[in-house]
Amino acid sequence: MHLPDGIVPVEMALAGYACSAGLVAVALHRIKARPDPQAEIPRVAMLTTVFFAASLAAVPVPPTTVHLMLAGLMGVMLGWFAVPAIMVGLFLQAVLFGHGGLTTLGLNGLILCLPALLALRLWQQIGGRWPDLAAFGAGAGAVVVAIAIFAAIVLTGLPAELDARAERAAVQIFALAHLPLALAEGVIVLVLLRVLRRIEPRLLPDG
Amino acid sequence: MAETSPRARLILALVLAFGFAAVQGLAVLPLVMALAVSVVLVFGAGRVVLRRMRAPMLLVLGLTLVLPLISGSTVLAQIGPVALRLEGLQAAALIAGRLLSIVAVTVALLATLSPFDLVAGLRALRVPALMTDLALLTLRYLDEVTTELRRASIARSLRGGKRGWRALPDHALLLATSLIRAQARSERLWAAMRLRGYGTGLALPNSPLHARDWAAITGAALLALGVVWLDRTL
Amino acid sequence: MAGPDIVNVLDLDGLSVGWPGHAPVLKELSFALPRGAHVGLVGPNGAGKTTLFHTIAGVLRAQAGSVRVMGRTVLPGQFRTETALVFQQAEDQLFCPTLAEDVAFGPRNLGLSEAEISARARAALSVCELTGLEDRPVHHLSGGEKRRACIAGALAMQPDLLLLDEPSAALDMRQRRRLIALLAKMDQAMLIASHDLELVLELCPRVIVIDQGRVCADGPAHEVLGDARLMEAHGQEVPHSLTPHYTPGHLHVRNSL
Amino acid sequence: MAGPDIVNVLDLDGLSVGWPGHAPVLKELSFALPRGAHVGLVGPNGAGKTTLFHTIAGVLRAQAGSVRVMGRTVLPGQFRTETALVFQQAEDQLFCPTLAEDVAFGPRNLGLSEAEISARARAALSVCELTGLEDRPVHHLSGGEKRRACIAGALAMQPDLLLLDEPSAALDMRQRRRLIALLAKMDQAMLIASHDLELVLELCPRVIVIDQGRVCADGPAHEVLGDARLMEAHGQEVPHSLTPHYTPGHLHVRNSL
Ligand SMILES: Nc1ncnc2c1ncn2[C@@H]1O[C@H](COP(=O)(O)OP(=O)(O)OP(=O)(O)O)[C@@H](O)[C@H]1O
Ligand SMILES: Nc1ncnc2c1ncn2[C@@H]1O[C@H](COP(=O)(O)OP(=O)(O)OP(=O)(O)O)[C@@H](O)[C@H]1O
Ligand SMILES: [Mg+2]
Ligand SMILES: [Mg+2]
Repeated sequence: MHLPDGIVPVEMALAGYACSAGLVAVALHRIKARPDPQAEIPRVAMLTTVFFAASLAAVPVPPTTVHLMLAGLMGVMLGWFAVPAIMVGLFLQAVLFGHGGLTTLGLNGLILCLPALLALRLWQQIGGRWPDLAAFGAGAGAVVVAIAIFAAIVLTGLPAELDARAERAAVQIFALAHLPLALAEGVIVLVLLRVLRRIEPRLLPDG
Repeated sequence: MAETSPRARLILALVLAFGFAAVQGLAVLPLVMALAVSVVLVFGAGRVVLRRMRAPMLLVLGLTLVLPLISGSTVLAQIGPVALRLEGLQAAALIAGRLLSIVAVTVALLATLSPFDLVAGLRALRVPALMTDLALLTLRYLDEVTTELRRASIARSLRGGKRGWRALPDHALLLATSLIRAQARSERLWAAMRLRGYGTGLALPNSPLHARDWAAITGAALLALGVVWLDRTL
Repeated sequence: MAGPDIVNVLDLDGLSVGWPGHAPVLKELSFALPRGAHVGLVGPNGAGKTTLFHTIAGVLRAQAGSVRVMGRTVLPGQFRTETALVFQQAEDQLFCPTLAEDVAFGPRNLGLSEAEISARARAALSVCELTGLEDRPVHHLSGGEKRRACIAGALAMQPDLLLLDEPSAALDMRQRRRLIALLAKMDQAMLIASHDLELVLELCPRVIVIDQGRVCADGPAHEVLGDARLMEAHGQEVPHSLTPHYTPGHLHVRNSL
Repeated sequence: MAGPDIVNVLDLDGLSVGWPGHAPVLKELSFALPRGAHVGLVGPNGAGKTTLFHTIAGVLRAQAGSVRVMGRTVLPGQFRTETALVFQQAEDQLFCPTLAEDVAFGPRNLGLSEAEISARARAALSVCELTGLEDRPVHHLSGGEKRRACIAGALAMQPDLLLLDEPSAALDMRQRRRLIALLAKMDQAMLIASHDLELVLELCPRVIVIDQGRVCADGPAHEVLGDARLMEAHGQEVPHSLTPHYTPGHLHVRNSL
């Protein structure tokens, strides 16, 4: 779910850069306020590497395979560090693998960072009382929110002459096509956080 | 031009990409594409670009098949319920031209660098050290983690692991194991970094921009502005 | 040592294999393993030992020749439960939260009943002397325990052929000794790839040397490993226990190499 | 072997250390290393060898007693360039993109000039026989090259004390032999923790045995490692090269252990 170059008007791409830069600035500010931010770099980097590697591998969701997005999980596990981690991941993907694009880096950042932060919020709010619900919600919800943002950007950006009926149909097909991904991520995050809570709670932020 | 510094290449790529993205009319599109081709040739990246063009080409093909059918009011041809429309065709051509030109330029300028030079370039552009260190460590360990995940998934299959959607929980287990190991590894990594005096970041210090870099940047900025100006006046 | 069967557990016949997009690593490999045979596989880094194991396990596709396990040809992508592979990297192989779950993973996928699953897991754990650690998270096991946990996971599948890739890597003396004792009493056919020649010598009456993807020697362990010229030629050394020493003086000579 | 100095490179005095929130691992450890001494550190898994190295390097805090390097007390968190630590896990220690950058990382943090940095890096690479691989990404090095790269990174700091944790782990015969030759010709003081007793025997005239955090023996390598009772008691074995063998028959006896 990466927005490629050239689809949306340049104003939107620039606005995306501005919003993402703002988000990164807020995140870095939050991170600097932590006791020893530098000591956390190796941990964040190693976890990010795992997320990156895992999202490159295909996971079976019949009838096809999908690539996980993992934005919700990153939000839960990395906290505000998720924002710089996602931006770095997107940049590397755009340049090294050709997923996404250089001009749309800002927009793609929003598509993933906002869901990650929402997932973090959800986990912090209800993770203590209903951890399974929060985990599924963080995983599946992040995908749903990302799809929503993606669709909104594409619809605003596409040529104005597009007729409304076709527009609605396209959005519906697109959302339906991604429903399995949302469910798959929900299940994965649910199982994963359960395992971590059981055997390595140190890895989880205080939920 | 192959010696252009990473930092200058990043600026060039951004300036040209945004210049191309700003094009709204079909008139300057041939010029934009010609510019993209010349950048590819000047940086001697023809083969890399061709290889990396496959995925964008598919996307463009999809767009040109769909947009002319669903978008616009001027019908050019009608076969049964399917109508080919002018505005859709124009929109498709515009998007395709911009997309391919931007991808060609970014690939030619950036994908030919070693990933590590690329990050050094980012550092020189004052991207925060926290992010460039994340990028460097991620690049450094990506291969290893990918191999580990692949091995674990083979081990799972060899022990009769399920297929299809019932394998999803197993994938969560593999991922959890991987994260636990990443945590342990990061503790060792931090000790190693500290013992060798880690302080200001992993990326190399700035190398200054040479006259050649400045010339290239100025040239690219003028070209991008020229393209946008032509596009708005024509 | 071999049973009264006619079939070999493993048959390699003119096998050539390579990693996708690379030149072949194994070239026209042929040998067979009778039932219950313990065979050592020795060779320098990059000789193709791990590649061979991946091929036998059905991960890689043979470019020429064939691999048969229990008389049936191995097809890539078709994972056969008769073969169990223990990787060099124990961590990669233990992906379930606790030891008990990990060992039960294989049997559960075979569709056995709960009672059978737990019986098999218990048996495997006790053979590997891991009883009592069932509920330990896998990543809190020591190196030697992890290695034995991998073997227990393999044994729980009740395989006919056990492939062990560097089983003694990263173990201390005591754990290594324990592992040797454990492997020595197993009666499955076994192929053991290792740089630890003393271990090979103790466990395997027969040794195969491969280098650059070809079989360079195949014979009784003492003859093969004791042949200084052969060992030297393939980046190995004659194990200390096969060379007579009377004085410790040789050490200083060696040191100045 | 020791220089004309009065100072020891390393002085441990009644040292007790534990991991935060755990019981002490090392208990009242005392020994000293003169300049240029190569000393082996032997003991079973969990004996506390790695813990000791982390303490000497200033990662862990002493609960009692003191560690002095070059006569100055080591304070935790204080980055001392006299000590260089080579971990068992080579991968985790090579965190820079290319070999050249990794080796130059330490000197760069010392605030040297570019010329000095590259001179030091070149010298370290050439001692470790890595010249020509400078621009290789670290993850494309082989196991033996990675290990030597770690040592080069340590040498580039020009340390007085080199701490090596399991230097021969995961190396094949040829690489191990090369490593031994490399270490034998170094004149820094060295503490080598290893389960590879043959390596210890070849490199270290003096050996210290620790078990459960205490020094159990400290003396000439041949005496300590040749003492079967002592070795047995601490989960080790007398290395093969110190036991005379005449016939290969003993193997079968061993096998039935
Ligand atoms: N995933 C891979 N992709 C491509 N080539 C590979 C891969 N794994 C191994 N090779 C190549 O195959 C050859 C044989 O490697 P293999 O790992 O089988 O050797 P080995 O005998 O197991 O060595 P070692 O003793 O180091 O484990 C080597 O040249 C190696 O570069
Ligand atoms: N990060 C840690 N946190 C808590 N305890 C630890 C940690 N690392 C080691 N320990 C404990 O300290 C003790 C000594 O471990 P250490 O790693 O020093 O042993 P070692 O002699 O290096 O063993 P090995 O031969 O396996 O490397 C062990 O009981 C271990 O459980
Ligand atoms: Mg191997
Ligand atoms: Mg240790």
